[in-house]
Amino acid sequence: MIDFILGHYVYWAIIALLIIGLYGMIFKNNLAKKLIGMTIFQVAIIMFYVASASKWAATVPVLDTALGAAEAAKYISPLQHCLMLTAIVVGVATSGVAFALVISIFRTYKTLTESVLLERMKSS
Amino acid sequence: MIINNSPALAPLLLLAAAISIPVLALLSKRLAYLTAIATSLVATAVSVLNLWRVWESGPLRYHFGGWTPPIGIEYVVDPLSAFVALVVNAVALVVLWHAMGLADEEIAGRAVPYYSLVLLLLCGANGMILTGDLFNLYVFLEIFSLACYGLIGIGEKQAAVASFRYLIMGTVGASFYLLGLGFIYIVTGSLNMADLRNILPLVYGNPAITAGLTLIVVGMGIKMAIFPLHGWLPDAYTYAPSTTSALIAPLGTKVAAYVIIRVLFYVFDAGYVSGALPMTDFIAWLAAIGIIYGSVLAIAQNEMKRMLAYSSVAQIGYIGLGIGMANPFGFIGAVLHIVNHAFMKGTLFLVAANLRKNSGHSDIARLDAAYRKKLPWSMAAFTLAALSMIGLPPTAGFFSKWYLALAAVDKGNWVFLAVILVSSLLNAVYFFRILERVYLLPPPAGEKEGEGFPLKSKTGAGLGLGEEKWGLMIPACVLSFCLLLLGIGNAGIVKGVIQRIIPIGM
Amino acid sequence: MLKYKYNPIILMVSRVVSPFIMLFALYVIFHGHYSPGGGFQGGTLLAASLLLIRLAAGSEIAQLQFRSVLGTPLGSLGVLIYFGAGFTALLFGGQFLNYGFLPVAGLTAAELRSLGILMVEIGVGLAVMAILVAIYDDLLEGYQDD
Amino acid sequence: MKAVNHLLLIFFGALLIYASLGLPNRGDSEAVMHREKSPAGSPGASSYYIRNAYKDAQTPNMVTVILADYRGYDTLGEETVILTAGLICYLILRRNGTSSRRREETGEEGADAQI
Repeated sequence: MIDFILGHYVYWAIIALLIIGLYGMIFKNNLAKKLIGMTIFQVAIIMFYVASASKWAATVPVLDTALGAAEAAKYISPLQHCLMLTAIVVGVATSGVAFALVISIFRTYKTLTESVLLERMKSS
Repeated sequence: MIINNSPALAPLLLLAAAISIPVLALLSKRLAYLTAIATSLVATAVSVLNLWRVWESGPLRYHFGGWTPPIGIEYVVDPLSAFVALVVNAVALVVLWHAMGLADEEIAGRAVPYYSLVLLLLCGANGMILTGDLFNLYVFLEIFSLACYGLIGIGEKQAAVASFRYLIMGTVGASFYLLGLGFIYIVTGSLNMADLRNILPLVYGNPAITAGLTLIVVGMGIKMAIFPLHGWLPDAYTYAPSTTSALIAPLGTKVAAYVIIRVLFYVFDAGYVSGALPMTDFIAWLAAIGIIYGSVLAIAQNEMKRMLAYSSVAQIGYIGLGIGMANPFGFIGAVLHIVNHAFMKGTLFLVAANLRKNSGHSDIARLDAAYRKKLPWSMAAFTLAALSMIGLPPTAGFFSKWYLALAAVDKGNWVFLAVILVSSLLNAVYFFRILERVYLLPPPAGEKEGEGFPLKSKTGAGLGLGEEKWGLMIPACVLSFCLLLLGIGNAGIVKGVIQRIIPIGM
Repeated sequence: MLKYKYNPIILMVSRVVSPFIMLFALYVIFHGHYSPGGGFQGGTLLAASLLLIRLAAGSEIAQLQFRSVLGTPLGSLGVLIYFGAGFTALLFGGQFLNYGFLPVAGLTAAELRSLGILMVEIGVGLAVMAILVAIYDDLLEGYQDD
Repeated sequence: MKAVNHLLLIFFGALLIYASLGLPNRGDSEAVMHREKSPAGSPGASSYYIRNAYKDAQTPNMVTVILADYRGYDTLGEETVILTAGLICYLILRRNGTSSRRREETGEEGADAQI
């Protein structure tokens, strides 16, 4: 039971982070705070992949001649790290577009709180 | 060289053109549109070549970088993906052709980034349809979604808010997909669809697999705007500029529906998905509620684009129903409805764009017989598309509803059969309401023929009085004529393409 | 509104530090083969050095360092370099992105691939730098108007 | 509506906890994804990369090899994602294509052209 907990407590921590991110996106009234929730959600998924890639007593996936022949047990799995470079870049791109939209909204409606925004949208 | 690289050629050409537009634009702004329409034409030709090659010699596999699948990424072109890619490129080509006549004011000053984004959107759609690797699908899903957020965001005043809501829900959907894929990768160790197909049956009992599948289906469900997850769709399609809504409405949700079909029936097998884990029944019941919900709300709308958006939610329900019933007829109905709805929604949104361009508004309450004289050909295209949405025999819409009804009978579920019939009735209500106004309601008394229109539409260049340039009218007629062709040639499509790819174990 | 306040200390320090960040960024891009690094990390560092001057000296003066109108075209150029590397492999008979078919004489297949990876890293670094600075300029541009 | 959202959040958390029970212990190198052969006999991707990255591309940093060579098409897609974000910011925030600085530079005459 102990090594089950030792092997899984990181996943539960990441699940908590995911729930916090989703909470921020759904319940926060301010658009900018929704973005913060979205970023937390994306970073939590990146952490999830990177956490799953690690192995006990294995080093960074850069070939080190001192370690001798390249065996799978000596290096952590490099595939997740490469996938997460893509996910980080997607997160940056989405945040950039989201901030462009937030500025465009603020320019037309002068507010970022959703309730006030919906009224102004209906009235105009 | 062209022939054996043809599977990868469509997305790459679109990407090459999208990159070169900002550089070419330094020469002249006009080049942006010309490059866009030329590349879309070439992409359609390449997808025709792909379909012909698949017809001749069975599925094609294309390994990027020369690496075999579990190591590298591969493109798989089988009859389903070749056919859907051809439909997507053809509809996009006609909408782009229509965009020349429209020349929206929203796009006037910013043609260069606009048409570059349109090409990136098509590159994302083609990449998602053709890919055989689940993570590569996520990357192209993001290109497609980002282009959608950008193209919607420049419309009317409220467009930025609608695009922001679409962005938040879309990113949640894509992140769910990535999370689900993470669970599946940790348990199976492979990202390639064909490879996963062999590994998954050995690990079906694992809770991570069921949760991963649920997350992927919910994530793509948000992109597909199936009933409870469709919150973003009505605002996004209504406030977007006319060309964008005419481009995204036929493509956006259909590509996500294709991905769900691909994951549910080709990565996981149909037996597991509908048997041990009642995923497809859950989708079917949600879709049935969505059909009724969408149709009822479409009746309640006054603005045409918002009505078409809600009718899109209902039509997506048909595709969800076809997927949910998980039997051969349901599969044929779903794939056929993806094709039919792409053409139907394309025509309807092009006519709505003509209405907005010609008379400045598209409110149903202000339509009357004068509009039939103003836009005779557009209204004819609208009527044909409306008949196809309702499902009258010669048009294509009838056949997909026919196969869905057969699937409901085959499954023995009378509730779904009732839902299909009742919703056809509801479709008839909200379309005849418009047709009756346009064809029967005499214009208000004080107004002489063609006197009440804003000055700019008096140029009468088209056939009818005040009908704008040919460029607006012909694309709508071409798309609606395709509906007739699809209806008549339906047996060929079903036997030739869809019959060959019914998933095993259905 | 974001009024630019002139501050000699910040200006002096950033003008001294920025070139060294750029140097380190180039090291990260080109050393991506042997140590953790590569196109993305290097490109972001390059963008950071440019943004440092934009923040410290205000965007009018920072035009001398990197004209903001260059943003999108340079980004397209970066992606074009990456696409070109893959397309030349296609033209010389291999599949797309198959660096084994690059037309460079005298190298074994593995060294050709290493060369292909280097070309790709340069394209990625250039594109990331140009686009991040372009996004910063547009966000500033959008906010300045009202 | 708030209650439904709370319920959704709790259901999402429960689904993830249930899923994490099925995952192998983090860090043991005998987990399915680290093995040389996948359960169905096809070569396991990540162990292939570790063993063959240097042999295939003369580059010690395996992540860069995967990024640019094995899964190079992913990175090209990623590049396109950045380019899309750049074009969108240009599209949404630039008023009809000319930046205000250019308007000031072109002085009065430029402003007339705008109106």
